[in-house]
Amino acid sequence: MEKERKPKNIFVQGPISSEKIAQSIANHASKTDIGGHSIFLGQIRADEKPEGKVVAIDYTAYEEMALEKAFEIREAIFAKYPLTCMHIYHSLGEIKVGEICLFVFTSSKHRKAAMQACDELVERIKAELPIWGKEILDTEGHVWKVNT
Amino acid sequence: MEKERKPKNIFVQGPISSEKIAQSIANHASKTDIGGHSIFLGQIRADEKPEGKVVAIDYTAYEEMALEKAFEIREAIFAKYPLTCMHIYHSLGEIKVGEICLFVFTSSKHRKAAMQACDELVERIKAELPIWGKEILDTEGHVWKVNT
Amino acid sequence: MSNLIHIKAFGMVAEKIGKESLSLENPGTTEALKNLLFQNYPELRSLKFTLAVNKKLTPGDIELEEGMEIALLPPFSGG
Amino acid sequence: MSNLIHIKAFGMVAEKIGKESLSLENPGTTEALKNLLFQNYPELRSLKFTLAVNKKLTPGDIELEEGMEIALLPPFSGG
Repeated sequence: MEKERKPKNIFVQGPISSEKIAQSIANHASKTDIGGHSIFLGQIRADEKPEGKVVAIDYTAYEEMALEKAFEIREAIFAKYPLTCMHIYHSLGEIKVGEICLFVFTSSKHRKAAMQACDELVERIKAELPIWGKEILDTEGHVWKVNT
Repeated sequence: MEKERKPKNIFVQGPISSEKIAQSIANHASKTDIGGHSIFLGQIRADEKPEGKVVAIDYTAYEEMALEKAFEIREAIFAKYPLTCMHIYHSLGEIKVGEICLFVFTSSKHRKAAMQACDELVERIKAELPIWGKEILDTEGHVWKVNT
Repeated sequence: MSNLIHIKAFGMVAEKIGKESLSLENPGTTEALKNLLFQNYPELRSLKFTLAVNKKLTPGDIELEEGMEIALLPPFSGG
Repeated sequence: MSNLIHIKAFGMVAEKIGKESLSLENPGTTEALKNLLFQNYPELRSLKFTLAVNKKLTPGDIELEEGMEIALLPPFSGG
């Protein structure tokens, strides 16, 4: 079901629910050539900044460019690893502390490909997609998130 | 909630449901020092063997020894990586093709620790826990699973 | 004769210049555009940002043509 | 005087010998036990398995004491 190669939307308004994750996992029960799934979830952390404590992150993106780039990354990862499926979801808008903002999901016949592809996808998503996080503080102020 | 260190049961009778996975993820929304979750899921594959096609795997274990060893592995991984939480679930009994038989879940402040710990846990679980899979074939016969 | 280029601003850049889009008379190249922006919005000088032209990151100085979409991108921080 | 050791068998080993547990007069050491098992269950000779004594893998030859739990473990294949 993932083999047709066309850009697909990765953006979700608001947090990613655990029900959505469960549904996505359940959808793969019919793919009997899958032996392993690797999942990464990004969750909003209550970081302490000099200016205050993070209560939420407000995500914005240059959506058209991000989708083009995400498609390019998908193609590269599919070419590099023998994957059965790959799913990427990133939140837009305000995501509160404890909520999920990123969901990366790879599946393959043998576990190593799924795991390595998942790690690499997360790194590339953070480094290459034009997405910005504004960290909302409990002091009413904000700071711009910096990826390390 | 994971910091008390005592052996805990890792075994689940039958397949691991996507609802259980969702519940486990949702349980971490209150842990506001978590920035990343890494999850590995093992799924039963419809492998073609010379003797027939796999339709299920029947798992048995030397449970007391497996729980002692799992505890030892947990302690070692907690000592090696700065993790917030770690969960391991392995199925016993007959798990059908497409169903989930292994659920490994690690959480940490920064993503790398969760990812590396999850990978290492999966490797150690497969290599070191006294668990056996009997692959049930569509020909009514069976073969014993071999981990590579 | 009008020769406009369209500029989108994101994140901290949008915040600093107080708008998410603007149109400018084409200054000719990306380097000339940066100088024009620094003149109009001096607060941009202290920010790190890169330019995308028609949704692609542009290394070096690029010739600008009418109708191009230029984006001002502060360091990415998704995930 | 009885000096029994308790043996558990798993996976392919249990299948080959047709039982999941048995009690034997203590033959003294793990090596002696293996020889006794090979004598009683010649089909075990073709199988790869290791011994656990009181739930620990045992490298080398181990002295067996009454009441010990010995397990015959074919290669693990969890996950």
